[in-house]
Amino acid sequence: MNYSQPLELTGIISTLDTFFRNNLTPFWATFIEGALILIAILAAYAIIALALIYIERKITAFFQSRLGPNRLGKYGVIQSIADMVKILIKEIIQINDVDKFLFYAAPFFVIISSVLTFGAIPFGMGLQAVDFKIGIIYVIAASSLGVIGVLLAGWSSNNKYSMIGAMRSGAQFVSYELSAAFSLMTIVVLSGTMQLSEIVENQRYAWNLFNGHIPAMIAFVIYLISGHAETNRGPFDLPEAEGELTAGYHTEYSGLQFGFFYLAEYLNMFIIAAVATTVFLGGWMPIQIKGLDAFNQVMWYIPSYVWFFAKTGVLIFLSLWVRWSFPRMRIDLLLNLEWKYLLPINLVNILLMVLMVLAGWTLSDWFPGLFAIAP
Amino acid sequence: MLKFHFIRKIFFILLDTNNFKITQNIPPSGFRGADINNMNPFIKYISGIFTAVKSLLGGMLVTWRELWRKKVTMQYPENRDTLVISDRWRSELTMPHDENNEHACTACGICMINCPNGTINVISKTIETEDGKKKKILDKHIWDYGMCTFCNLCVITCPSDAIIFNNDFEGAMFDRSKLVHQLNKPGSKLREKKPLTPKGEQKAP
Amino acid sequence: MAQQIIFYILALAIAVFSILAVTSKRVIRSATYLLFVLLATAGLFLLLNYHYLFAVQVTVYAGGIMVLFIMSIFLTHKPGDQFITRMSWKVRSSAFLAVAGLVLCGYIIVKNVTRVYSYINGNELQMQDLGTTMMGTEKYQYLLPFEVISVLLLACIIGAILIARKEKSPMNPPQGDMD
Amino acid sequence: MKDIILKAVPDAVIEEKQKLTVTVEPKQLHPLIKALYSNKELPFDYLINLIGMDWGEKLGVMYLLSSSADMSREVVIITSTDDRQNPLLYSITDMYEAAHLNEREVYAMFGIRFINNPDMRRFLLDDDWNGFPLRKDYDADSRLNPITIVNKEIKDIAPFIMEDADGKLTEGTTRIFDENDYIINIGPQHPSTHGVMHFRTSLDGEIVKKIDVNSGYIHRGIEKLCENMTYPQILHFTDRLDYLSASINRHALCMCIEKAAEIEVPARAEYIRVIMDELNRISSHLIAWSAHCNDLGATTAFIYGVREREHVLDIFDKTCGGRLIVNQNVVGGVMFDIYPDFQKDVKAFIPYMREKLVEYDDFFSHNAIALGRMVKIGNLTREDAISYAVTGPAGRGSGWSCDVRKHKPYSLYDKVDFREIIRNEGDSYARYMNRLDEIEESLHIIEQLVDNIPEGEILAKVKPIIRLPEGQYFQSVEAGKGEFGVFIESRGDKNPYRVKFRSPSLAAVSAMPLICRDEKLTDFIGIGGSMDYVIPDIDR
Repeated sequence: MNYSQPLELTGIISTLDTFFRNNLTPFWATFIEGALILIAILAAYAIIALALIYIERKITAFFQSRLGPNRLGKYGVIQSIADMVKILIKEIIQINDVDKFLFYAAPFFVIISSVLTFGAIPFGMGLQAVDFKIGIIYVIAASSLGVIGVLLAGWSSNNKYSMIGAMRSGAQFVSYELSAAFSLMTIVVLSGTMQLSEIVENQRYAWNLFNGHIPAMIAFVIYLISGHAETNRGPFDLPEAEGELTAGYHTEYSGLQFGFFYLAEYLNMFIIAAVATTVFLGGWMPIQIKGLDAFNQVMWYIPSYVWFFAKTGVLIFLSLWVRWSFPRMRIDLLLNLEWKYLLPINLVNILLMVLMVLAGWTLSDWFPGLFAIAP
Repeated sequence: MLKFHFIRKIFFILLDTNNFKITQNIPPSGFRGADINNMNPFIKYISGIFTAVKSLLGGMLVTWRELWRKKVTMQYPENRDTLVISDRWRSELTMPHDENNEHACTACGICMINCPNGTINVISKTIETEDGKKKKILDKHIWDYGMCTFCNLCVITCPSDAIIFNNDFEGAMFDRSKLVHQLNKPGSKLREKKPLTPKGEQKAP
Repeated sequence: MAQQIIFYILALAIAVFSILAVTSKRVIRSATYLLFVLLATAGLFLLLNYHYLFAVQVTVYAGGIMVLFIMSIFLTHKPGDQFITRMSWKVRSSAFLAVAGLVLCGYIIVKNVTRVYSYINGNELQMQDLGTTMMGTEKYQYLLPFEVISVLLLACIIGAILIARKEKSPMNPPQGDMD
Repeated sequence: MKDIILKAVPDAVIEEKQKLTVTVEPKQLHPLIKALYSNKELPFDYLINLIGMDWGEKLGVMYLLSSSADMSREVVIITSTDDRQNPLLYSITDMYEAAHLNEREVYAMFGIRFINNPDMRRFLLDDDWNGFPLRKDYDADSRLNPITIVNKEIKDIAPFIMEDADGKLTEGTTRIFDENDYIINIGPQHPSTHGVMHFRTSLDGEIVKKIDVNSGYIHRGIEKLCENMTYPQILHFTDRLDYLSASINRHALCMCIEKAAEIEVPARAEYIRVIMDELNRISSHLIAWSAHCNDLGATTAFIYGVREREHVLDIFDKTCGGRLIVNQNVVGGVMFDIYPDFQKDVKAFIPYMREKLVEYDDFFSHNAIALGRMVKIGNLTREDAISYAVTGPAGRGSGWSCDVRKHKPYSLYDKVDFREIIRNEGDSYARYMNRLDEIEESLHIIEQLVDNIPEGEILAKVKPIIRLPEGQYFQSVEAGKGEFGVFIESRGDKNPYRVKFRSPSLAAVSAMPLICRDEKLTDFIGIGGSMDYVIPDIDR
């Protein structure tokens, strides 16, 4: 791969790395690099969340025949920054009769779990903070922590609405985590690795979605549905169903603590889309066609992070589209969907994928000249 | 601490499949899916999925089309110039004065009597005219914007068509006392009798 | 050095939260402290580059077991209430058991300290190896135990459902067919 | 019918007034109503209205009964007691479920307690309210009932008076909820109670066990206010009852006064009234649809419905200068003539609305999630609908033909062609679909009328001061939510002696505990949306 990629950030990053390593002791070099990465991740986290909040409000408005925020700045672009400032300076209301320690700890669980997951996402070539061999299990593990925050928030608020919301959330999360994990595992079977960077690399000429065709597409749809359900959004927003529970588990939170839940909700939506992009849609890899070197080179001029955000953006749009088209589910319909539909289909699907891979029925097996990476 | 009794219950609901209503057995009237009553369970299961997905996609198509349509939001302060308020819109009670600062109110008080909730207060005073006769004329016509229910009774009962509702809808104030309007302008007086116009012309434009 | 600092932080966290977990009077808080202990342990695994163990620790213990714990604590009577331990023989016997466990662990660690050291300095485990070990049928491979455990778990799940359904039956007499 | 009455109660006084009126002693009330209720040919099983009365020395109750099969057959039954200190009458709650909340309201307003009613708390008023507001000797001194800023505990204890077989009265109390019940408040400040309604809901997990209806948070005492106002002044209150069917409500009151005062309404005014009524019904149903969808969690649908309603409101706005509070009907006709482009606007609206109805169908009516949330949820059988007096699209969703426009045609409804939409499922979905279909029927009615508006006056000659001849006057119309009724008792003054409005929403709310029992909490909200109640209509 010796195409020129003028806009990639890998050059800057490696320059920085060499500079630190040459001038500092290994300990301090690691320390400073770690700190920089942390700052970069947190900054990206906040900026993406703000952007998503703005985008969601705008797109929602367009779906609903409205204009959305349009007072602050051109087209209302600084609306969500103003909202952030408002949330930052808002009073954190002290509530009597709550378990103070758990009440204040709960938002951190939610936000930390989503930051941890966020760190593992490959945003572009060389833009990945954590790249474990077991990347996918790591993503599943880190995101599974969030539900504890929701449960504790609901319980410690000492509010009946919150409690019902938390219990719903617990049931919902535990169920849908299964489906999400299984559908990711389907792709692990296909690509033979759990490392996110390798999964992206393997999809150079054929996205997993197409390479694994039928089972991969089923897995993709199931992952989107269950990921959606895990983030408590869209038709699955039962834990905070404002219709009956006012705001569910975060009814009693105010100011920055509510802000944490709010940020985490949006970021989780992004994470689900980003993981789906990475695993199914080739991640940051530009569209490549084997043999068309000129075309490939043109594609490489578009930097990898643009590809990543574009693909993720499409999935986020899909998520918003679904959210604003459907009514809310009921808890038994929700569990029915998971246990009677998604999970059985998923189990059959994973078996199908295994058979397909063993029998060599993937696209790259059928047309190695077009799709396989190795000749 | 009763809630834990309840929470135990919630858990059993989640486990108890008897509670799960089977909602797709009987198609409701107007249901578009295939008749799923007389099928074997597996086909029923599969066709259930497809009917559901089809209906959901149909819903998404509607929102998709909406995405590209013209938006209906009116941007109020900006559209002041083009904003059309219907002629009959009742916002503020006024007493039209002509160029001589004369109005048509004879201070008869019928509007005050007819007002259902005492929004109007007609204060009259008695003066002596040039020819020595005592005459009741209008001193103050007070109307409380904050109390008015805009039932239009005062306007339709006014025998001399002295008051009408106008279109100035921007009546919000920071101070409640500013909502109490005096309708007659200072120094105004009763218009001399003119040839009568047919009654009701002003009321129903 | 960085590793050492992180190790000490994690070790301190484990120690402090372990003590808090057993001394806290509120069961729900104990569970939360236990969660911190488990997370810190996961951190230790991470420090050792045992990524798979780390992820499993977080998923299974923090994500799975703790959610189960918290949910089941919610289902118990008055989890927020402070409880008072009265029966001192229980305290004594648990203390004895704890000390016994400590001694046992200490003995094993001291006995095997060299072997542990070599594990720590060994190469990172390949996921493929792990997979083949778990699903293989040869010597030192675990397909049979794996399957046996899954059958056992299935039996447990079915049993749990049966027990849960029984709870309702006096109020809800069985209606027709149970599909 | 007289035979049945005389057979049950030989000394009943039967008069032919506007309606057949029967006066009986309190003791004989229950046997009489029982006889009417259980007669084979035409059972009088529909309690339209239960009106408390204060005739000066006597306190009493009027029952307006009708038959669910033929709603044009109506009978008024009057009973009264001399005892103003401790008035006791017999309850009819064993036959009519609708009587529960009505009798409690009569207790709050007149202090009449009903023997054998199992729950004799005051409805609409606090338990510690001093005085009975609708009595003529009520002391309205605000010091007697000061505004408190302290939270009041809601009492779960309901008093009752029971009569056993040998006529002995025993007073006692019952608990509404068990001590161990897990009760959550849905309302009064809640996003989906459609107003300031308060449902105390006891839950068994997610499942609703019992609902206790509390209302009165925005009670304005309109019926009391009416007693001190002239007839034209009363009119503007009706717009503020069920504000979504403002025009229809006002039509009812105007018709009631016109009938009593024998005023002939010009044909042009009738046409305008009916067109406005039907437009109002469309806007009411659109709001009901939108709010129902919103209750089910589909926010987008809410915006769509409100967007279409805006077109109706624009027509209202141009016609009579009001959008929600249309203020169009007056005694003897309408206040404003139509504007020049009225026909054009209405005719442009009809195809537009039809197109949108198809879109609603695609968007929501067949959505798998929505079906799961509505089909077979909130079942109301025909018998229950009649017993609870649930009319309107909700009653017709239970298979009860109860359209006042068909059964007791008023204005032009006997001249236009339209279908009465009836579904037999009785679930949320039937009610939901009924509303959408009724929008189509309303469009059809408007289509027939809008081109044929005759020329002429819009207002009959009406005396400046209207005095109704002495008597009792009833009028029912089909409002957006169901049968809206007006009752006026006149003593020949320019003020009415007593005014009572029949609220269709009260019936819908009273049925909520029945149809929500054993449903999930989530569906409770959805069922509320499908019943479509408007709280100011209840808190008159």
